[in-house]
Amino acid sequence: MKPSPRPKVAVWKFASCDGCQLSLLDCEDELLQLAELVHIANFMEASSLVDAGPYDVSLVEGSITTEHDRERILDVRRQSKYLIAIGACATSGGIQALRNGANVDEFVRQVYAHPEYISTLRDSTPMSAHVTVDYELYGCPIHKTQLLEVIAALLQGRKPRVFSHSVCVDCKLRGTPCLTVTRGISCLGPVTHAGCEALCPSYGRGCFGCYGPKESSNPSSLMDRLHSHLGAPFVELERLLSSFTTQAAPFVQARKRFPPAT
Amino acid sequence: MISLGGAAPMASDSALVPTPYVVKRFVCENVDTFTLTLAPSSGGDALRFAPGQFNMLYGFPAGDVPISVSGPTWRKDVLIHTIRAVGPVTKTLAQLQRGDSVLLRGPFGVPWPVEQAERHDVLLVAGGIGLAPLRPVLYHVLKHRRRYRSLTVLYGARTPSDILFRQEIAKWQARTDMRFEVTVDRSDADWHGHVGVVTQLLDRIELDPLRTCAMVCGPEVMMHFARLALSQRGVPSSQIYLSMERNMKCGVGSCGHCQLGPFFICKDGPVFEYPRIASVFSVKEL
Amino acid sequence: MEPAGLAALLSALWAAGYRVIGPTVGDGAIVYGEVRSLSDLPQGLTDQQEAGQYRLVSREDRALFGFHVGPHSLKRLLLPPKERLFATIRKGSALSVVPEPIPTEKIAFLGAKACEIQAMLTQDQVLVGGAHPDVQYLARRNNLLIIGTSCTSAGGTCFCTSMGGSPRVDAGADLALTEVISADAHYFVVETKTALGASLIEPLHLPSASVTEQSAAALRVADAATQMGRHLATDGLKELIARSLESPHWDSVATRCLSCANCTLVCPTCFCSTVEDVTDLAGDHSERWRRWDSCFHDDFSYLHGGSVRQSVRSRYRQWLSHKLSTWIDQFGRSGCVGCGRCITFCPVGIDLTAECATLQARHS
Amino acid sequence: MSDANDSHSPTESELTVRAGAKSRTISVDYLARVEGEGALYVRTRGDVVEDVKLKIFEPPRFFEAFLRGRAASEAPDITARICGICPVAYQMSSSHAIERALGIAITPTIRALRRLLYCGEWIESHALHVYMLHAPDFLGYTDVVSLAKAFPDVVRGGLALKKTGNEILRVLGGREIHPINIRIGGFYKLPTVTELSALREPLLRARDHALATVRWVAGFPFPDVERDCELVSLRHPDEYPLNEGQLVSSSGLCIDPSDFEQHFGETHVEHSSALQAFRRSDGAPYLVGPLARYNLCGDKLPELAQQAARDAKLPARCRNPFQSIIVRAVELVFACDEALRVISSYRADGPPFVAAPYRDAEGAAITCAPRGLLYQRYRVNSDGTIAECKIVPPTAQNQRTIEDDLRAVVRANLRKPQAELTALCEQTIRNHDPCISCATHFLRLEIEDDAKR
Ligand SMILES: Cc1cc2nc3c(=O)[nH]c(=O)nc-3n(C[C@H](O)[C@H](O)[C@H](O)COP(=O)(O)OP(=O)(O)OC[C@H]3O[C@@H](n4cnc5c(N)ncnc54)[C@H](O)[C@@H]3O)c2cc1C
Ligand code: SF4
Ligand code: SF4
Ligand code: SF4
Repeated sequence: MKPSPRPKVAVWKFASCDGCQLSLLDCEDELLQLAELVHIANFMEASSLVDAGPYDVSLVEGSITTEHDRERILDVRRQSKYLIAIGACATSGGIQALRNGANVDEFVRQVYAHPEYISTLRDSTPMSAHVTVDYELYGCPIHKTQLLEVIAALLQGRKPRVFSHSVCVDCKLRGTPCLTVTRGISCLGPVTHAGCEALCPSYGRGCFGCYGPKESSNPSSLMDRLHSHLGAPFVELERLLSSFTTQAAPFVQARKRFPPAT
Repeated sequence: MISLGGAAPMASDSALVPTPYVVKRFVCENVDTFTLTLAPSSGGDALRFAPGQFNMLYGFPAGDVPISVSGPTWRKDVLIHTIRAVGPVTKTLAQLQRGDSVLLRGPFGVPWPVEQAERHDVLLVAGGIGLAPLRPVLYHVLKHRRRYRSLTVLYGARTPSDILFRQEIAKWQARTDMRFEVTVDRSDADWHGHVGVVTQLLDRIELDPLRTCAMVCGPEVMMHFARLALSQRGVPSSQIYLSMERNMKCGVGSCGHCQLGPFFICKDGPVFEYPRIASVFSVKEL
Repeated sequence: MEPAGLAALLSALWAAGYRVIGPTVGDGAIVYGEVRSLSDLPQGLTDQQEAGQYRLVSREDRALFGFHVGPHSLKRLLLPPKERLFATIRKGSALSVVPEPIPTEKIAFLGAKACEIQAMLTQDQVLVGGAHPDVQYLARRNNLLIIGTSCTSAGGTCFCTSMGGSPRVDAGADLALTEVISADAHYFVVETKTALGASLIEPLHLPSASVTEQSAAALRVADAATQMGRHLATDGLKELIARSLESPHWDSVATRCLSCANCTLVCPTCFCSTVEDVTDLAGDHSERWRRWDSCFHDDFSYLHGGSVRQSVRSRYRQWLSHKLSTWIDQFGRSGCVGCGRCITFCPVGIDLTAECATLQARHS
Repeated sequence: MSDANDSHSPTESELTVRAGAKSRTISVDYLARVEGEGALYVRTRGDVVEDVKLKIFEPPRFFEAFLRGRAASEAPDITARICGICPVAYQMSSSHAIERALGIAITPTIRALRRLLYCGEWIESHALHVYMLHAPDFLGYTDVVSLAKAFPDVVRGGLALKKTGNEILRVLGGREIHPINIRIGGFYKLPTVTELSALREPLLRARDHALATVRWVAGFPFPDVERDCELVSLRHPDEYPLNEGQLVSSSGLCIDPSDFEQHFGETHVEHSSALQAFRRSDGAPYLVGPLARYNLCGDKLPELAQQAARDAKLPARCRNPFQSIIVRAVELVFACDEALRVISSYRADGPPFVAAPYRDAEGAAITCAPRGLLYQRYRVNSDGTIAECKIVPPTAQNQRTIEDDLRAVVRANLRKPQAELTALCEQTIRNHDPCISCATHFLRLEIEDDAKR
């Protein structure tokens, strides 16, 4: 097989908590090897060395919330062969998308003494709303082994082992008994994208959906059940579906079916 | 009840564990299709197979996929596969060079009915990469030419540049004891042959329906229309054979992926006599 | 046999080099784990099951096996959720393959219910009954000793009798116990089913069960057969399902079904798996792992260009029709043993017996 | 050290030089802020440094606004998302504040585990800063990868140390970033003794490496700088502060954390989407973080850490911000040592969490994030929702002090060439490990010399 030159990798940050790109620095065992396999050409959090684009791979964290960022992502896209959106912010707008639909001006006034200094867009939007995204890695935050897996798969030209099925599958693999069925705990596992290895249920708490919806997610049916069978109030279910991937389409859809809050 | 016990199984007995093979020859057939000639890394004979059977070829480290054997059954030293690079695994295989290793498991599956077809007119209908799994039948019939009546191959490719095995086809077309027709979906300036889908060729050939044994391999829609046309021409369903495709992970009927109604394509197929699958063949999303 | 006898059997098994696995209490359910002493067993506990609901509750007595089935099944042991098949090493252009060693651990499973054993026999057929037996499974199976316990009550979602089964443990077990508990007695009627089972019981010098004891045990098992929480009318069901592939009823299930795969993963007979190749960063070393998969997954039916079963309708249809119809074509028996797990552990309480009844009402 | 100027698009530089509106000092009720991207702006006229701005560009994310109406039980999960580098700090301050509102008293087991959890975050965060972000400054490398070529053992040990911190977070919290096992009143699930004991060996090695690191960084070349400003920290009578204590300052303040807002205010300036804090009595800036903690609570460090500081010739009163790297290394020794202490006395007894009914009430708390104190105040409703909240993170508190540091550094080094001065300024900012993301590797120095115009 033909040896290929070291791919040039860049890491970009938009509105976010830094957690997803920190995952890369949290790969303590692999970091130095990774730096040999790829040329980390632009990673502000880790290095003051900046090589100009174009880049083979751009890892993009965060959501678009300002006009300036909207222009910046276009530029990143132009410079990148592969653009990988990492984390809930970059793939669904993140927690800051709770402002979508709310009165942003009011939010600004609540938080800042000088609203006129703040320039922000009405909505927090994912990368895919602005540019073509080659791959999306879910999670708030992403799982570092999945990030390594995606990078390795890209290097080796194979399909990453990242699955779009439910969190339940990982509970079953681990052997964790279902929290909803055995203890009546509200859990978003059945409608949430796998990736965390069913973490929360293994600690005895219901999934709150931080990896966003699974493929063919059907939260409406689950919400009906949690409400009618476990007596979960709609306000609580509304909050459950409005957290770290609040703008993910199936969650938005399911919320629309709730009766208006009284 | 299943009999358990007996001699303790060996890890290497597993049909799920592949054997290393080495690439002896790599031939580009066209822009996305190539032919690999593989010999066991440990020396010795390659696996025996029957026309229509497939192997699970492992393009390291991407994974393994089912690929039919496209070479002649009598080559003891090598296995020949013709592959279209469409996705991660086949693209990894496409990167191989002479001397590289691949891993292989097989052969698996039910072969084409070359024995039942004896004393029949043999009609092979191929679409795209579907010619590769049928090529061993062609070799077999030509080698045992006298056991068969007429031999006709109808082959459809997307464009002239997609046509596989060009030189071989020219030789086959030059023979008097067989007929080989090629058609393309879209022609170009240099093409003087048929244009149109492969089923149109079916309407143009003469058939002795009751004595015809038809073997069809290609995309599902193409097989659907070919089967319809053959039935309309009076070929009995039981003399029409199709080769089915589904996702496969194990190749031996234990992973569940390739089910089509009651069948495991990997072990009950891929080649099916049409009546066996008639009730499930066109059910959507089955 | 008194509980003390069971304790002696337990120590004898450990002493003979068996790892004993059986019912234990964990995370609010009866799950399978190591059993070192009788106190590891779910004494005095049982489960109440309904569609989408399982609760661990106290019994009035101190029965050790007074439960039905829980979230785990024997397939965890025989076809583990994740298992390595082989490793591949690349040196230059050469690849070498290192197969995973054959498992040798001897396991004794204590407390297998009749449906659990039926399910195991069903999986045997799939995994080692064909031309290419699964060597890992076969080895584990050969190393497994089974001590079954007949059910003396039936759970809210049980319907083994509909599936030709019975609460009584029979073929497939090495030893079969029936627990009898009353105000003044607590004993087990033991039947030896294999020579291996007999060889374990012999050294314990148990008194033989009296006729009264035997009939007390039989009575309780017979009682259980009348208490099934669910029923499935299997007459003509296979054909009905095969005829109803285009039924609008599948659409109705699809509005409720989450395609979460819980039903398939808790089912003791569902055997579908996938493989994944785990590589190091540099790509010189890879491992092939097999793990449970499900026909409810989008990529399960992936072919170049897209999945064959994109709609949830077609995925549920695949599951149900495989369980109850095409499995019979493939293996001459149903893929369902009536344990009810899929009903209990569906987060939205979809009940295959109810779905079949609707289908039957609609199409026959 | 390379000049990062090329990496900026024209739009950004326009933003940076955009004329500023006059700033005014106003205290605000609701805040939301994040660490984020920063830029540095300095204006001089001749020898006079006219303007220094540490600009924080991070787009606003409005946490305080959307926390209103959420369930109080969600606060630890939601506030964690303010910062991926110190999520535990957010989870701890929010939990303590809400527990105070509800009158929840946690058990000694939960208290000890929270200290352990915090140690994990300190180890992870300090190791990140010491090896990956700060040390390269002193030795002239661009990053940890190039540093590793010259000091392979130090870096490998440092990565192992960092991993050990993460491992604590993983066992106790479920994962390293945004742990999921933390709830109001304690934990969802207590770890087993076996799980914690497994951390012992790596922690012993980590502590050794931390000790070696103190010696290593003590040998770095430090510019001779003395900065005199108000230092503020928590102080606890019995231990080095993490979750509890009185709020104390170098000028003698000693108050309950819930009185924080009476003594400290915040203002909004144009060049920052983070709010800047000040002392109310005189409007002066102040400093929080390792240097403040060490100066105010150094006597509470375990003997091993105190000894390491003495061996490193770190004075008990250290006012050189460049030496904060030594302080961080000493705190690493402390965190490993403290983690070992908690683990060795751990019994998995008591409930995993303590609960209490909701009521209309208010509570505030301060805990020690690696970068300094993190204040949170909540008013909760009896239906369990949040009526109002306020969050003051460490970086906002340090922002003005950092600007003052910069002013001093620029004034003393005006003659240095641009690249060198840029590097020095960047280092000055990194001294405080501000959590503006990119840890200020993103900074650009713009020196506008009015006299030359
Ligand atoms: C019996 C049989 C014989 C075949 N013979 C040939 C042949 O001779 N020549 C040829 O070019 N092609 C043949 N195919 C088709 C070939 O298997 C697919 O083109 C191939 O699987 C594509 O894999 P990929 O990774 O390159 O691309 P993609 O289709 O993009 O696949 C992505 C991933 O999906 C999975 N996947 C997709 N399709 C399949 C499948 N059918 N089986 C298993 N996994 C799958 C794999 O894990 C693969 O890595 C045959 C298929 C079958 C079933
Ligand atoms: S269980 Fe759910 S909320 Fe918890 S980590 Fe996984 S996806 Fe996130
Ligand atoms: S289909 Fe349901 S009832 Fe039948 S064996 Fe499987 S889990 Fe049990
Ligand atoms: S039937 Fe129930 S358990 Fe099965 S996939 Fe659908 S929702 Fe999940």
